[in-house]
Amino acid sequence: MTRFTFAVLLPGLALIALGCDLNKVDPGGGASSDSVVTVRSGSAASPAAGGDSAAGGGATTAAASGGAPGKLLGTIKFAGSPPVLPPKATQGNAKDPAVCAKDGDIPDESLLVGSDGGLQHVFIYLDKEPAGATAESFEIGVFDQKACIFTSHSFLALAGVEFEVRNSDAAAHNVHTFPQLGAVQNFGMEPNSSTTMSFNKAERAPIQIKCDIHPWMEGWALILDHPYMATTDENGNFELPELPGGSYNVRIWHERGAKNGQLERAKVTIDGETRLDREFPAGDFKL
Amino acid sequence: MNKFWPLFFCFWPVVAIVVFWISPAMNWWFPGMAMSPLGEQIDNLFYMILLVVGIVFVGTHIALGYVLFRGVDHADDKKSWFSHGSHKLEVLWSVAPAGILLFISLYQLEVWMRYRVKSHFPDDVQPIAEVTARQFEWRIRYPAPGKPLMPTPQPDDLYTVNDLHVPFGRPVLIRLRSMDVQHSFFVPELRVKQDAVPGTVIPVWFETIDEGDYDLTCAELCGWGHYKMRGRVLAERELEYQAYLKTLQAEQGYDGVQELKSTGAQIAEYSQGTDNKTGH
Amino acid sequence: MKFSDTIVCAVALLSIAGCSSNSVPQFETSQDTEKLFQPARDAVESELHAAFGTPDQLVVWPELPVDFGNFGGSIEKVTTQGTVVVPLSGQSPLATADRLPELSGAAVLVAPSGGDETAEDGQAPAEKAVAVYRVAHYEPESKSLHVVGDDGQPTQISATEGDGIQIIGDGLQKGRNLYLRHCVHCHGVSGDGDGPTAPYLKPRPRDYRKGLFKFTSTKPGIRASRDDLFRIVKLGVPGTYMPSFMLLPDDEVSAIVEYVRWLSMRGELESKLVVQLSLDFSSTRLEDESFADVSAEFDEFRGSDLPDIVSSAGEELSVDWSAPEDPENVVTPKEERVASSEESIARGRKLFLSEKTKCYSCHGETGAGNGTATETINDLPGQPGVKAEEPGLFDSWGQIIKPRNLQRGLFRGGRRPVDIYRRIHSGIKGTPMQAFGNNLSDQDIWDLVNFVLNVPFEKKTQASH
Amino acid sequence: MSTLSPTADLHGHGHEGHGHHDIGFVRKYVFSTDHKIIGIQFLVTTLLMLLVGGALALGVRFQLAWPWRTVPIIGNIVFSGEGGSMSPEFYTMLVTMHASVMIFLVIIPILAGAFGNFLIPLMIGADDMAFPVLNMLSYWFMWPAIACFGVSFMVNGLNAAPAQGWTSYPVLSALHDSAPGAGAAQTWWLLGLTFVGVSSMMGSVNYMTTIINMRAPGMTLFRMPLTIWSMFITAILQAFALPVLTAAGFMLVAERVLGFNFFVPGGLIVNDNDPTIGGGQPLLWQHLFWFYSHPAVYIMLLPAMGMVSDMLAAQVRKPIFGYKPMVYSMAAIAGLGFIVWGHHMFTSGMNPALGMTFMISTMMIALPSAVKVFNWIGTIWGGKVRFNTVMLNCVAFVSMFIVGGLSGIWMASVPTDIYFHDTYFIVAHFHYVLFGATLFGCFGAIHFWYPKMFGRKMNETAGKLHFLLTFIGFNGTFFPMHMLGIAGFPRRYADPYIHPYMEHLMPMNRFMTLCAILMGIAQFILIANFFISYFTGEKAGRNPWQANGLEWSAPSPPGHGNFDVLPVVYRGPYEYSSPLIDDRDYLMQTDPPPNRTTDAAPDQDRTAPSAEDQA
Repeated sequence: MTRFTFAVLLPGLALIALGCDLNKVDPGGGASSDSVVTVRSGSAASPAAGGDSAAGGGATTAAASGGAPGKLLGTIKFAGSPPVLPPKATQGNAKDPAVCAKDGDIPDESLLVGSDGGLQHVFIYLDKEPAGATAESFEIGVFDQKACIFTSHSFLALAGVEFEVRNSDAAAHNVHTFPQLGAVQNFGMEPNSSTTMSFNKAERAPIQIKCDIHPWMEGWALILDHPYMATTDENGNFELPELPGGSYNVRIWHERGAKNGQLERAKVTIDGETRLDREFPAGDFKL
Repeated sequence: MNKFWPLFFCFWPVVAIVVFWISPAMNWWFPGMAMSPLGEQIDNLFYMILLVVGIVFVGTHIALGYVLFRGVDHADDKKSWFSHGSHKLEVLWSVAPAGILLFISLYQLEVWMRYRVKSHFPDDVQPIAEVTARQFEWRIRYPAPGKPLMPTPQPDDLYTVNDLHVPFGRPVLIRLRSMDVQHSFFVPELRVKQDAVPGTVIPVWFETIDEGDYDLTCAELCGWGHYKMRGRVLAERELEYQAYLKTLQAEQGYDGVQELKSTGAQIAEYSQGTDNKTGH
Repeated sequence: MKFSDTIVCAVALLSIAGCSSNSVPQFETSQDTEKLFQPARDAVESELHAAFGTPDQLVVWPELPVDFGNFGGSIEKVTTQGTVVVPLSGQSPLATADRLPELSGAAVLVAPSGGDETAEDGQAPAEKAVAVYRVAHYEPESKSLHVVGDDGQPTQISATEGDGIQIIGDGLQKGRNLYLRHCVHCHGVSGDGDGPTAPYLKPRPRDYRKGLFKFTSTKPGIRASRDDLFRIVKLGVPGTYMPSFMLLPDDEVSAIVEYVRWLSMRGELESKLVVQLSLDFSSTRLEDESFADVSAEFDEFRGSDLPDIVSSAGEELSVDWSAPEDPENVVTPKEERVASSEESIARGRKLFLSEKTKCYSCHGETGAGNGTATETINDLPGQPGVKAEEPGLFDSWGQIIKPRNLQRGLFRGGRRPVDIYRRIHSGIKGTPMQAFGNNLSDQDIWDLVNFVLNVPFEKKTQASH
Repeated sequence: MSTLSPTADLHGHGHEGHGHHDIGFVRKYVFSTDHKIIGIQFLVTTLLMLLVGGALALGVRFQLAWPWRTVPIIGNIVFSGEGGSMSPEFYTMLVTMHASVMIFLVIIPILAGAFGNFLIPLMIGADDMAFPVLNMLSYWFMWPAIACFGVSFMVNGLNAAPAQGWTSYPVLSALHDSAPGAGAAQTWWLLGLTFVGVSSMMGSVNYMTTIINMRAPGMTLFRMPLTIWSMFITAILQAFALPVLTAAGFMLVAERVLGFNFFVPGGLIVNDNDPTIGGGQPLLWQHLFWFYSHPAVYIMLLPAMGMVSDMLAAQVRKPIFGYKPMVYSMAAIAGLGFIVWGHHMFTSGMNPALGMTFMISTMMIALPSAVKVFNWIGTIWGGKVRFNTVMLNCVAFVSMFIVGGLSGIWMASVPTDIYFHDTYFIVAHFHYVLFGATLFGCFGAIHFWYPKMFGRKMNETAGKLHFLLTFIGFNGTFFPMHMLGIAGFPRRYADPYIHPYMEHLMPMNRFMTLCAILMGIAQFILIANFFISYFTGEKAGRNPWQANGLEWSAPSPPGHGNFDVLPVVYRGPYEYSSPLIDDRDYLMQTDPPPNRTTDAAPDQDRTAPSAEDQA
């Protein structure tokens, strides 16, 4: 019996010892490594030129058999009665009361609906520059901070192009960007100063800009490498530069859009001056 | 066969003794010689006790083995030896161990006093650094070169981590603190160990008899990273030590514009000024 | 026999235990990727796998500026099939001559003619076609290199004199092994700062996948340099659970740093791809569209655009991660530090409390890190309009972040004047700490530095007055 | 009888009942008030816990042998993302819970709970404990303790189970943020500790009362078996030491839950929190804790000493060598045990003068231990030794206890302790005492009294095999720990090998781990033997070992009330090979004296009636 038991026992132990020692991966093992290193297959294949061609979205470029070139313009509306948003800071008890909200509360600009339902600060843009587009020069506005509000709340810029940033307040601000692809920027603006900045990469969607000193200060900027973008005015009207005829995917984006901000990816066929009028129910928004 | 078990019980002590015997050769022994005078005394004490213990161990096991063997022989006897014990023996084996134990305890009182009792510290010992243990590293604060170590941080203090430089050949004292939980300052080669108790500053003195770097570890469970607290005590010549402080000072004052002097340059510079002053 | 039966069972049990299959660490998919439409998610994962592999099967993407401890040289003569004479030289601190005999199995890149330009950095020439082999073995004395095919089969090496040879070193594996031993518990296998120990630590361990590191010597918008990461690993981050690895040998630390950079690049590639896909291929689309339609559209996208996106993302990565090594992008003061004096400190305090900088609004009038900004309730990061429950500022990782309490005299990014200068000059990346470099003069910044370094002793001086 | 036994009316019949009485299964076997059932319940529970603690220990050993490798079985479940390699806090948890389970749920209950309960009434000739209901409660208070420990595993996940060491020193154990395991789990752990305390306290009160009041006629104090003496002394130790630990535990709970400030000093910055406020003193805990936990070491040892004395005498057919010195030395150990706790704190920075006094007292406590060892050897001397499982375990007990005792001298001498404190030398030391001595004693006791518990003997072959494997595995596991300790290998290190001076010790650790696995396997043999023998073991009569104790005059297993007739004691328990009789070499305590002149008759007034019963 004893002999038999040993016969069973000892091989078992050997097995255990073996099993424990046969481990493939040895995290503890410092220098020793059984891990394979392979070179990425086709790594040598020369990649497409053009560093940041933020292509995507299956945006079909202009079809050759297009109609006449023309502008794309239209109106974006908020269907139904918009909710009343409380002001972000009230007069008197905001930070730096001498400067901020000194003549009136600071409104919440994240959903500004005009008298006839026109929705302000909606971004309308194309992913790619259409082939054969005659891109006229695009004027980037001044990014200003006035009365502790970013103006404009919705801002358009071209990647790699410098533009002016101004602080018209008697208080210091800082410009803190939250890009998805480009480099984060966060610099201070001393009172009544002006400087220039630029975004190093085109984005896929508008990005947030904040001021950490005045937490309510918030703006949105769309950075592309082509000028085919626009934002809606207080009546919800927008106008895109002249486009070659053909069909496009046009993104309609608002900061409160329910699906990553995107309200719709509209298929539009440009044939002369084309209108794109949309009305979005409250359900399409994060409220 | 009926002698198997007595043999078995004699066999294992032999193995034990053999293992102890070969351990130093197999490097299953102290991490190097004791590199501090106190450490040497501790080692001597260890070997002294080892001798006593060894004798007792061998003796008792020989006795045990003997009685077991005899037990086998008696197996066929009708009865065992009917004895309730021997008063003489009882007295003998109570008094003898008592003597030995008393001797041991008195023998090493002095080491303990020198190690811990403030009044028995070396006279010329000066605090050279404050070592603050925290999860899971040793933060070290030196005074600026030429200044004494203040109980509270000073603007010109020098800071480093896990790397305690000390001059060898003279007793040095560190003030041991803890920033969070209890740790223990353990330098095996120096045979130094002292808990860092939160809320108290404990003076620890030691003297290294030769230059070299000695591992510093934590010996009191201080959390999940207990084992990560790897530091070292680097004993170097007085000259290098002073120069090290100088480089540390320069490094600490580094403003990215003016460049840093190498340690070598520091030594050279320092030795010109002070080689007549320093004995080492 | 009952007992032996029991014993057999016991042994069987423990044998199984002993020999239980040893699983290997796995990279985790980020939550953003999880939100994608399933085929899109698969695409992202397969791209990542192609570009970076798994922890035990690392993939080298030669375009990336990662130091693999490569060896390089140009062929002197091609002897027999699969054997060439080439003097190999290390191209990085990780590639030391003593590793030469241990190269067996390493990947070999052969770049026809003028491959010597590869010797500058660890990158293979992108334009030229590169043949891939593996080292059978290398004899340093005779300089003869025996190679086999990538599949391990004997093969003809197609190369001529002067071709550039590059051998991918094992620096990355070394880094990986050390990472899995020293770092993984907190920073996680994929560098997502979510290892098993992470949930109990404040602040949370760094999530590398944004390619964002807080304490750098580089200008705003530039990644962390190797030196920065090296310094952090060596010195730790005082006041956090990032301990000092002071006593790890330098080459081990460099190896870890390389692996961390590699992990960051992997994470960045993932997030870049997700950004490209999330607008059009988020799983929410299935709510009102059929799977077939979306997947049809995705297949088209995958065929037409994805390869470009990946390769251009790779190029961006190589550009972004080479930039910090360029001295141009390192912040160096122009003027020497202003000696710390009563006046300088006073000027510094004035600046600290001024409207110009508004330091006090976060760090508080006494520098205790309790400014008003820490009491205001902010929107949750990334979801405007949604208020956080607790007041305080957020960092880019979505964690509440405390402005430094300067009175404690703990400086996470280092206590040298230049460190604090850099914090003020180019801010702390990924945090509300902003860059003042463009509206403060060196003089001003040094005054602030002197003030900040003096804050821990302020209270005493004030008390004495 | 009923005049003697306050419990007689409680179970409603005299001593002559043989267990056949109409109470349901639950009252009889689950919530039983019968000391034998309770003892067996304790025994089975603790054997179960032994397996749990052993499994935890194997986890520790695995990490030390193959650091960060895939942990068998659980690795892929708990740490799938990391490829199954455990996290450091999980390791510290293993260390902590192994110690907690082994000490509080195995060793203390198996000695006092299992054997104390089963043996005391049988050996002193009582029909049950003084307070049977209290006795039952003392068992059923083990389960809340076990439950609390269980909850502490689950409450915030395996990764965050208690991991502050079984000593759970503050500040680590006092602040919720100081470690993953210092959250709610730590509070549950402390509650569990308290329940164990309550359970042991009930036991000790019971034992003292029973031993003082319920001895059979003629059972004078110095006719008591050494087992009873040891149980008696242990009970006293517990009664005096335990309240301190309980108080300390409550203080720590109060500190953690109600924000009291006993142990945490001010100004500590833990986990990036604001500095702590308060003027606590961490050393206070250490003093309170060790004031219990050092005597606890003897609580965990003395009963084994007593039982081994009895078993040895029976197996060598010889009176115990120096009965009274044995008793006195046990008393001395107990007495000195109260004034040596400071030797756990030599490096803690307490007043060095205290260090000296504690050092001397600690040295002195080695003396009675030595005396006992010599007496055991003397007992074997000249006996006709039966080399059965019981004997082997007893000899192992003596031999291991010698090692554990001798290595203790290094701990007692302060300067060497400075070096050995919290290294593996300590680990080796207390494992030789607590496992090497106590557990081998228990294994012997299980084999020795099993026939009395279940009426059958345990299988000898399996017993010997179990002993052999355990002994080899044990020494293979723990003897090298001395070397590790000398090499300065600290305790509780998840990955010691990041320190260069320990790298070369990994092979040794692998060897130790293999031996530990061997030991683990061996325990399955014991368990198997224990349960299988219940059905297949060779039937044992009343006195299978031809031993002298009172318990052997009762039927096996004894019915309810233990003895058919009230036993009367005529002599001490160790009259083996007495020359008074020739036909056999043992003379039971109940055997009437062959000729009345030699043996003092028991005093008349107490035993008159039962003396007539005898006649």
